[in-house]
Amino acid sequence: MPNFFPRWTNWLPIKILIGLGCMGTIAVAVLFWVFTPEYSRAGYQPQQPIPFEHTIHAGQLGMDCRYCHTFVEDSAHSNVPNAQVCWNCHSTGKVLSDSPKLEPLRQAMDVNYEGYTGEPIQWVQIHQTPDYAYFNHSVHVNRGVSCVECHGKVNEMEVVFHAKGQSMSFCLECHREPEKALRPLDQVTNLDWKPEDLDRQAFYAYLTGLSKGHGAEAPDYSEEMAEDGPLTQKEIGTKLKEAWSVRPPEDCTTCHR
Amino acid sequence: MKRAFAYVAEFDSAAAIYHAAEQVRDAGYKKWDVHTPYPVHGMDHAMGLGKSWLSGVVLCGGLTGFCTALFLQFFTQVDLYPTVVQGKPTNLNTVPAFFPVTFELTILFSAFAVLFGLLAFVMLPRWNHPLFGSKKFARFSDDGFILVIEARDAKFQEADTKEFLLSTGASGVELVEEEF
Amino acid sequence: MATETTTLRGGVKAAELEGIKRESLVLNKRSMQWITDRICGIVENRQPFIWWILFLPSVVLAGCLMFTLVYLVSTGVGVWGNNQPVAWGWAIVNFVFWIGIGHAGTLISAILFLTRQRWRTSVNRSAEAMTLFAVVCAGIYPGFHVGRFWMVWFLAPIPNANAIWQNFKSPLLWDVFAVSTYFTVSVIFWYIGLIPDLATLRDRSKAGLRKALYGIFALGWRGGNRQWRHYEMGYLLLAALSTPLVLSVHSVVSFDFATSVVPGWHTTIFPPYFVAGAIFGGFAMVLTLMLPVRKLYGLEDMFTGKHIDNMAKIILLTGTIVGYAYIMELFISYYGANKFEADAFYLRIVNGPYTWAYYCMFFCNVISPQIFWFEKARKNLWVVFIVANFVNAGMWFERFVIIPTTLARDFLPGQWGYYSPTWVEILMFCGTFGLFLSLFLLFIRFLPVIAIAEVKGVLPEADPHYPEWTALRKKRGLQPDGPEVETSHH
Amino acid sequence: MSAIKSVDNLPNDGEKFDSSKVALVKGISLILGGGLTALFFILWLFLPGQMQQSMAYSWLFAVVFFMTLSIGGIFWTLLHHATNSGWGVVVRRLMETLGSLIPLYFILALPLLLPGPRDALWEWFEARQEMIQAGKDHSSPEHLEAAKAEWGQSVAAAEKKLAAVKAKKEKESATATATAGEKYNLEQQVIAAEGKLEVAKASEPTAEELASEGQLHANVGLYKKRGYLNEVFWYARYVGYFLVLGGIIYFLRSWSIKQDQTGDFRYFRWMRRGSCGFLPLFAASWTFVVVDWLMALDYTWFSTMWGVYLFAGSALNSMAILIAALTWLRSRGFLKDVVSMEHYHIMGKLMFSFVVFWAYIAFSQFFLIWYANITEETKFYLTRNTAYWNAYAIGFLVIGHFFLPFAGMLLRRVKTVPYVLTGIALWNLCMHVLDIYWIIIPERGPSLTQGKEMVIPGAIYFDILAFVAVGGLTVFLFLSRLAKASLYPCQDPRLEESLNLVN
Repeated sequence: MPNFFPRWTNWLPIKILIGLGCMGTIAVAVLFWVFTPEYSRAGYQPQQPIPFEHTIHAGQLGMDCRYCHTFVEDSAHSNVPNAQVCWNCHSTGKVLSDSPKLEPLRQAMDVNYEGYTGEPIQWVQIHQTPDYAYFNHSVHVNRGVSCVECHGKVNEMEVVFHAKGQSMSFCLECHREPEKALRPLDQVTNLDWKPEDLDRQAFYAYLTGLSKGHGAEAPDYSEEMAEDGPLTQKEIGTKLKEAWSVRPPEDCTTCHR
Repeated sequence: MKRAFAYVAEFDSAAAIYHAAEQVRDAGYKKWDVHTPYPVHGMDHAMGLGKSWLSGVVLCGGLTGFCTALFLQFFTQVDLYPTVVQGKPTNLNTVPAFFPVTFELTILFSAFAVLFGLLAFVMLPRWNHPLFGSKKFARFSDDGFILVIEARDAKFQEADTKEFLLSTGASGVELVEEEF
Repeated sequence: MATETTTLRGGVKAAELEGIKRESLVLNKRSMQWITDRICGIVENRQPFIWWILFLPSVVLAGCLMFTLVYLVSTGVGVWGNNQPVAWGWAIVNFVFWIGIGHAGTLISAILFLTRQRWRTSVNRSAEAMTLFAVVCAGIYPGFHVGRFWMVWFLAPIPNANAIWQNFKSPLLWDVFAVSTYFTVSVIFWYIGLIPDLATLRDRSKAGLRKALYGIFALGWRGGNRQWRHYEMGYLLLAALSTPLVLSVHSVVSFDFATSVVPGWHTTIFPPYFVAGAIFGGFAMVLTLMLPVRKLYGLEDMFTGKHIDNMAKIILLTGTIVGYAYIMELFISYYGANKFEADAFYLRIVNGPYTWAYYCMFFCNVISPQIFWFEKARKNLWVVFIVANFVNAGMWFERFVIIPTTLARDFLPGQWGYYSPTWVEILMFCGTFGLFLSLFLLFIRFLPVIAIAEVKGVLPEADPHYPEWTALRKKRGLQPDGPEVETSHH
Repeated sequence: MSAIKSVDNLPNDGEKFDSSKVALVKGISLILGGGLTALFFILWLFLPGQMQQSMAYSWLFAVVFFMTLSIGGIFWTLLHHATNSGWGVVVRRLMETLGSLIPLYFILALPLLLPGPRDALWEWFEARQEMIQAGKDHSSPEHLEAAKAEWGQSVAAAEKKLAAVKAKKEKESATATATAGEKYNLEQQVIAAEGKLEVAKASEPTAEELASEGQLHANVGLYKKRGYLNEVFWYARYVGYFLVLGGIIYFLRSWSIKQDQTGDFRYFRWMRRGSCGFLPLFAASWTFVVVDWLMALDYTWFSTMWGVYLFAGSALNSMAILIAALTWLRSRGFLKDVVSMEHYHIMGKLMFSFVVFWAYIAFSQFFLIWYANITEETKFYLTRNTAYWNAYAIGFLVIGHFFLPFAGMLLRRVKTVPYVLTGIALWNLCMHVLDIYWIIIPERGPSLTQGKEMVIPGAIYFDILAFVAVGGLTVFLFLSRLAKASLYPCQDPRLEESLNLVN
């Protein structure tokens, strides 16, 4: 009476075990990647009705973010500019007014244009906060959180894309360690800003000014001023956090109201 | 190529094989086994086998589960994201609330330790085995009481061992061969 | 010597031992071969016609379950009737009902194994199978009750982009751990128990797919004592692990209610009371399923009147324990002098929207099993079957009483309401029965419904000292095979 | 595995317990028990008020502790019969004897029924007197008169109102412009006013009503449970417990001894059937004993698990004392032939399982109360969290009562070595002493000092005195009763099965 199962089957469990081990490792790796913030929405780059180039406007021309996104300092919502803002420069007879790329703008603004409709330009929204999360742009921008922290170096993007996965952990990381992001208010829209470029004396003078503004007695920064070497983000962030009393809340109701 | 693998001796009852096992044990055989349809009570003693140390493996598994659970809960609830919910503190004093999950994971890891420990201890799965070539042997899963002495045993000698098995009261003895 | 000790020991007449001698667990002196043939025959032969009569409707019902689930997911959980104030409706009632039934199997086989109750051998396999299927049915409900089923993986502690972790202080999360652990351990327990029997089926199959499949799952089991000794240790350890596990799982389910401050839910006796209820309901379900199976496949010699008698007694005992808990709840709601607690029970038993359910529960769970005080009732299979079904219904009512009764009358009279299920919930509940029965029937069809190896182990001749006992009995003038005393029974 | 043991090799009338072999222990226990009990009560008479009151707690603690062991003895006997067990026949006489001590504790508890110690232990007696007094005050003749006057005014007002409504109806329905709706409305107003008058007339205040109202206002909690917490019912229950618990074990033990003498299996059947029926009675009695004696130490506190909790500790520690007693008896040369290591193993397993069960119940009770955090429940644990009781509970109850014995008994070998197992059993007993102490004594300080002190200084010496006194009496009575019959039921049909026990 021969064996029903051939001899090689005795090695099968080991082989299966190794196979399962490999597959498990791959599965865990894939899942881990899927669950990381990089995956979520980052890289989203829709085609816009007008191929607006931030590299030219914000990069070469050095236009401030707030020229177009006007409400960002005052409102919870940062607006996408309306066609009138574009029209300021691109109206008939001004910059590149004949460019075919600007056709949607003329349709919106140029009453003499044959294709005039008056309809606004249908910009595609890239960064979208979900309904269940409350986010206030102004409170961040007015406390030294730069645009670059969430949106990346937009001034280097030919076509804007979703640079960072804005998951909940992304928000939380910053709320837990805000000193990694804070910078002087005048540098908030400077996307190329580097902490080491900041002059030590000027920074502490700025800090002293901040404290005075609050009516309290200014701390003595003479020791820090006397130090050598370039400023670091950590030093700037920590001092600003103290000066502004930044204490980002972490409980659920902060965002989920 | 074939060679002798073992003698397969059949016995009529649990009592018979119990006493035969005592004799085989006393004769000094080492590589032998008793195959029965159900675990015969006291056979470990008759074969001179000690206690199974599977329990030690399971204890280790349980302790691993216990530590994993406590680490998981303390790390996430106290260290990583302390949230005050249900009016419970976010420090060591909240530990009663961690007991249920700690308990469950201890049991879960222990059970896995039983499963994998057992498979390792009995060296299964092994689907191909020379004994499956024996018709006599196949009765072990029905009502056969089978005593097997392997040829690898130092004391194994074809003629003597067969005679010895018959003298212990075996009702039939068969030589099983294996391919190699 | 026997004659010297006069009437007391030596010369006992068999008639005097009536009601005292241990009854045989396998009747009619069946041999091991007969046991193998009879149990394996169920799997190897064609199924009786009635199997198909039961199977087809069960599959249709299981299909209804699938339909309701698809409908639920595609439309939204609003198709269920639960809403404020009764946010936990049939979904949770049925979850607790099924999980309660699911507790019995492993509990029965583990506790009875630990206490060396050898009559468990005929019951445990089907009870464990029933457990698994019931847990499958139970698991459906909380999974869909979370609302967005595709987000159910949020229950697992996996690092994710939200940086939030499960709330390990919440009873609902304990449930996730408890139920999934329970299912896993039950599968392991069941499978390890199956290995020797799968080997038997393997050795009986001639060739082909059947032999291959049984062979693969039997893992090459050879039944050597060097394997058995580890196997027995492993089985013992699993039983020892399963027993507290089952206790913990239904305790954790009871924590879902008892850790709250809701009157009628927050009661310290809940954990043991739920566990007793689970054993109670589980035995009833085992009887409901096994009485017909026993008859249909001719298993009366292995699943004897003694087994049914024992199970009826356990139902009586656990039913009385459950009654104790009901009465303690009532007593403390009076003695505690807490207005809300007292009102909750007033609404349950005197004048509330679901008072009828309380009395259904009380009758089915506490009163009806009391008939098992009478031996005649325990011997009458119809009575046993009917009471078992009363208990099944009663245990469902128990959960129903706990959940909507309390929630419908909240602290705030302004939001009082009345809950009744929608057709989706009703069809879904019926569907889980379909799924449960289909799985159970498939189990009968493909796997040994009684643990073959274990039944062989309780035969008198399985004891290696059987000849000595026979000799002793002969000396006393008793029948050699009537085991009025046994070696290892306690 | 050795050959099977046959009952034929045992003496027909069992094994007599020869008291002379243990005369020293018996004598010492009598002297300690009797002498110290006398000393305790003499001191009680002569000590100042607060110490006298605190001694009531000492005595309750000692009596309840030994009572739990006896209760466990009854339980194991009942369980043995009800489950048709065979393993424990050889030790069943010890269980029966332990259980049969129960009347002793009811007798020893008698002094606690006297008003002095009674009121010191259970504040509800005094609170109830105050409540009744408040009721009496409220229903005094002046109060009744005032209430009647008030009632008269309200009736008069209702009559006046009715008259006014009627008049309005007459007037307005007579006008030509009155619509059917208006008429109907007026009619309804009259009906409503009539109803109100009727209600006002019916609510004439009586002295009884005023009394209950006064009681309700004085102590709403106690008023609501007056049907259960009142003197008459309380004393009646005491008698009831005594009869039920004492009766159960009296029957079981005497049937068992009769079977020894006659060898008639009829008694075996009686014991089996009786035990099944006794079990519910037993459960109910013990539950309410601990409600009355322990839970009511603070009559505002409650827990549905209480009975189960005390039961778990009793069963565990009665098994522990059985193991200890067995080892001691065997060391004196008794029960050598019948009891094997297998019996130790199974008793060890039972003790182990009840260690787990006790922990399960204790944890669940604590956990649910801790988690829900409701004022009236949490007070039990709050009292026991203050002063040194917190460290006490964690050290002795969590670690000492559960973790250590649990870890200690995990190994199989431990349960088959009598002296090791006895060591663990004694440890468990010590922890049980501390458990009962923890249940009763933390109430003492706050109760006797109106919450000012947690601990009464010096009272612990009386706790020890009472413990030794009751313990001495227990040991003496246990040994005396043991000598009354064979040490094991020598004619039991399950004896042979028990002899050949294999785990």
